[in-house]
Amino acid sequence: MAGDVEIREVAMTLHAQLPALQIVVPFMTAPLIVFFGKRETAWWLAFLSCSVSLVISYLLLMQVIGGGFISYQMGGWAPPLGIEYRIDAANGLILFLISLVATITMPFAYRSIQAEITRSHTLFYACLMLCFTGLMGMVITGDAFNVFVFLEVSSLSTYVLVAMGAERDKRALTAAFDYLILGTIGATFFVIGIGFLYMATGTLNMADLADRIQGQESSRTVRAGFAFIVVGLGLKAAMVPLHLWLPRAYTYAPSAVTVFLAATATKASIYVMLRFMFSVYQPEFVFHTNVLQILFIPLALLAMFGGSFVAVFQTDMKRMLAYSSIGQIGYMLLGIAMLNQSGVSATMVHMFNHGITKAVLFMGVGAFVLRAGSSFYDNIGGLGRKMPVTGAVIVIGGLSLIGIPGTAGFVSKWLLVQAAFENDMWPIALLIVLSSLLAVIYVWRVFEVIYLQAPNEWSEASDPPMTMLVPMIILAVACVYFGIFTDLSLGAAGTAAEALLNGSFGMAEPSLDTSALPLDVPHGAGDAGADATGGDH
Amino acid sequence: MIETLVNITLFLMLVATAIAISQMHRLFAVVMLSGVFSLLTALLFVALDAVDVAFTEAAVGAGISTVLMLGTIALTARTVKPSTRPQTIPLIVVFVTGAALIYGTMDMPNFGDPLAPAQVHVRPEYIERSVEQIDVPNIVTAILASYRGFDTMGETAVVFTAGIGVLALLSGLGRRRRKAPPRGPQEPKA
Amino acid sequence: MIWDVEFILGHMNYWLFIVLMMVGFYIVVAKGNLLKKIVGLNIFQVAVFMLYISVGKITGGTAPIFPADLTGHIEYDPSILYSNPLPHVLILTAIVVGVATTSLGLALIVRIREGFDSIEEDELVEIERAMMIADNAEHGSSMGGRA
Amino acid sequence: MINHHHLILRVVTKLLVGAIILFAFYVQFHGDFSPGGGFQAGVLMAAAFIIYGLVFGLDKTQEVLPPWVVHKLSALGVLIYSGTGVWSMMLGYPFLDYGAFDPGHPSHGQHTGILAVEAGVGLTVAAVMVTIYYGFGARYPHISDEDW
Repeated sequence: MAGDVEIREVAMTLHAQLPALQIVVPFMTAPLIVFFGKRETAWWLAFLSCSVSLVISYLLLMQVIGGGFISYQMGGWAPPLGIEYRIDAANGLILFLISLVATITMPFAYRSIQAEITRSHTLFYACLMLCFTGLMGMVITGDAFNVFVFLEVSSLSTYVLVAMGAERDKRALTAAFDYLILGTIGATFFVIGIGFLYMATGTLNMADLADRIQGQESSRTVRAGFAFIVVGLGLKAAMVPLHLWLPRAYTYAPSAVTVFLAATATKASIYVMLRFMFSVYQPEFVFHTNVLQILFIPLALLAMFGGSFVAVFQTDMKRMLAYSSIGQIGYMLLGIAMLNQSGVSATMVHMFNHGITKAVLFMGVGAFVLRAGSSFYDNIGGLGRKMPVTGAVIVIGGLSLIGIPGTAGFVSKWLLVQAAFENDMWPIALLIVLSSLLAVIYVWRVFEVIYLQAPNEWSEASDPPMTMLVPMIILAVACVYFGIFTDLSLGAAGTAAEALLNGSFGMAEPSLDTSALPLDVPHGAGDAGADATGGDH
Repeated sequence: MIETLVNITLFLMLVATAIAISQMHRLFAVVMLSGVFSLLTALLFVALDAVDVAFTEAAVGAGISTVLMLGTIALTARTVKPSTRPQTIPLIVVFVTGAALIYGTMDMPNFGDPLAPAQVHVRPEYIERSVEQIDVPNIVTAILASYRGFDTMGETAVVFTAGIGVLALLSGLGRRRRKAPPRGPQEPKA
Repeated sequence: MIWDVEFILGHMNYWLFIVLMMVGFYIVVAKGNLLKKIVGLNIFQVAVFMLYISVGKITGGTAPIFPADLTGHIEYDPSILYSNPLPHVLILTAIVVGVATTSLGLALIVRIREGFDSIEEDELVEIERAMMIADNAEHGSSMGGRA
Repeated sequence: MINHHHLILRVVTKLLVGAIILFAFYVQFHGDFSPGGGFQAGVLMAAAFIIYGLVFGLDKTQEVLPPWVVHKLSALGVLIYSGTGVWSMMLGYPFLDYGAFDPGHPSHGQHTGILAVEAGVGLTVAAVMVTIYYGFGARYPHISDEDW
């Protein structure tokens, strides 16, 4: 019996440590990779730790999907003093998306990177792990400054990853440099915003900030802080007037990096933006600030039409998809600008679905690059016939990108249209449908190129090796699965939107939700002031 | 009053340095002035009671950054070529940003106000509790390494990322090998 | 808001830092030399750091280090006014992030110089435009589009 | 050519390097009491090697401190920091809760923890700064010494 109890206690402890492990596992992988310095070990370590992260994020998502939140206190210090991790349905979903994409990208990256980069593979995996850690860290944390630190971890490693494409095309270097300048300006704007908030409130914890901002909605410091945070994160999320870094960075980065970044990086930034808009600044603040709606809707429409329009005229499939991403970010912003629950939940679903869809498509491009050496349309002509599985996967991804019923892309666009109707904005609903027509054009061009053109006679292309094929198939199946079975994505997104729009749970009444707390925070964490708590172990 | 005077003097020197940097064409002078800028900044930080920050800024800004920039000049170019870029859009961006910042300052508490929100909310708890909880004289160290130790771990990761990045871009991971032959560059013949 | 002397003196510091910030920001966005951009970025960031540090300053306060006696024993003395240590901690972190960004940017500049033989943005844009036109000529003709 | 000139510089450097390293250690371990800590100490430590490298040449420095050692050290520093946190987790406490190291006397545990993580920071920063210097130094200089 005693042994039984002990085992349960250990399990309980491990269970309670999950939020920290979520970050610590990938965090420690990067130095381990560099420490061992072997290419094979590096890949195995990276893949293993991504899988562990995926399992952890799934466990966390299952705990919070019904509502409520998990709080974890780093160093055992209670929040306003220490750093808090706070997981609710919203970031649980994003954590799951990021770790899912990372895990699936790893096997794909193995061969793709071998083909595209000749040296420094070990460093590549270390960088990818740091990027992954940074994105997860900025999504999971409940501390405003900690967001900045992990944002920078992910940004710096992204610059390196993009620059690694320089072996194929030296323009990757200038793309990385431009991204470095713009990204750092964005991060600095974000820091200015946090500084303003700190001046007005004296705290950095997001929940505490939310409590203290209430009642000072008219403070100009708080308002200016809002503007700087939104612009800073907007730069990172490639919101339309601030998107200039994205097409070149995605085009010239190695294929595997593009897969990972396109599916995760902008989503993490948009999530953090959502969190600041609705959890830190209360919805009332945002709703009163109609400026947001007046500003965001035109920008979102500009992104949707501009991005898609430019995508139509590309001759490089990778670059075309990059422009299409700018358009898709427009849909997400449109959901935010609806300022109602269905809009926000449409944004959440679209982040998830578009992440999967874009990952599939960029993987297909990666397979073409592996076989044809580039992704220009005239080089990949007819490859769909020579590489049947890759072609089929791209067709599924493309249909999902357009939003054909039965695919994941349809679900999120449908929700978006519904949200627009809820706001009585039927012209916008119409525009959403119209912009999808542009998507039909650019996706059709790809189909035309890969199926209807005659393949190069010299080309002996065939489907890529299994390590690349299996990830593509899994994601393509997911595209269809989440188009038909919407329980997980819609359920989580609904709870997430509710959690976001209800504002944070606040600092003042953390006990309110204790019943929903699925776990006890380990001892010693409860009260930062109690010196003796450490002794009762 | 004397503090205000010191601050304003230091500040005027900083602005002069910054403007000089923007106008210089010799990169060597630019780099040296940026070192000077960092030293002046360090002085200002001392005047504002932030001794740890001053120490770091002096070591990093005037030390490491300057050495790296000199190295970069040696590998790239020594002078700036005159630019013909239109300056209107940058100026507009800068003025809009500046205006937003000034707007934000309007409701800020006065400089040095002991009753500002930032001074009355979390700060006293750090100062009062750290004696018994951590028992370290330097409160900055106590917060840096313990209360917000997780931030510092992230900071270490950032430094590590930079190291990996420079390795990936410039040299590659070293193994136990090679009696360093003079590594030739892939220099284009200029 | 009262436009009196106290308000102006109390906010003077912030405005001064904002001027400095904008000089740095201007160098980043307006200057074409890549190294100068990095220096400008540093100035911009350092000015933001000053803003943070000035938030922590309390008039009549002192550096946040407790005086220790010879045995290393420290005691909290409420009569001493300490400036706010939290902004110092944040800025220590931010300075480190700044130098990491700088070194990465400089490494990129070195590589750009090797690849393009220039570190002037104007020239780089020209070179890239030429490359883009070459790409279009090679790949675009069959599709009638442009890259 | 570097080796035949600058006699004064070389002698002074030899004297300075030791002093800088000593000061770096002081800053590292005295960070609890006075300004300073792992980061500043790391930068100083790196500065000692960089000065040595500037005066005696990169090859000489790399004989003392080969690149592969530096790379492993930079990773080791991060591992020490996060390992401290993992250790506290294994003792059943939250991540980075130094109270775990001496449950009977938490502030002692805090001292242990701070010492450990500061060592990690110092190691990583010093190693990374040296790495970056090696990276730049190993490139062929475009401008010769006389051009300055």
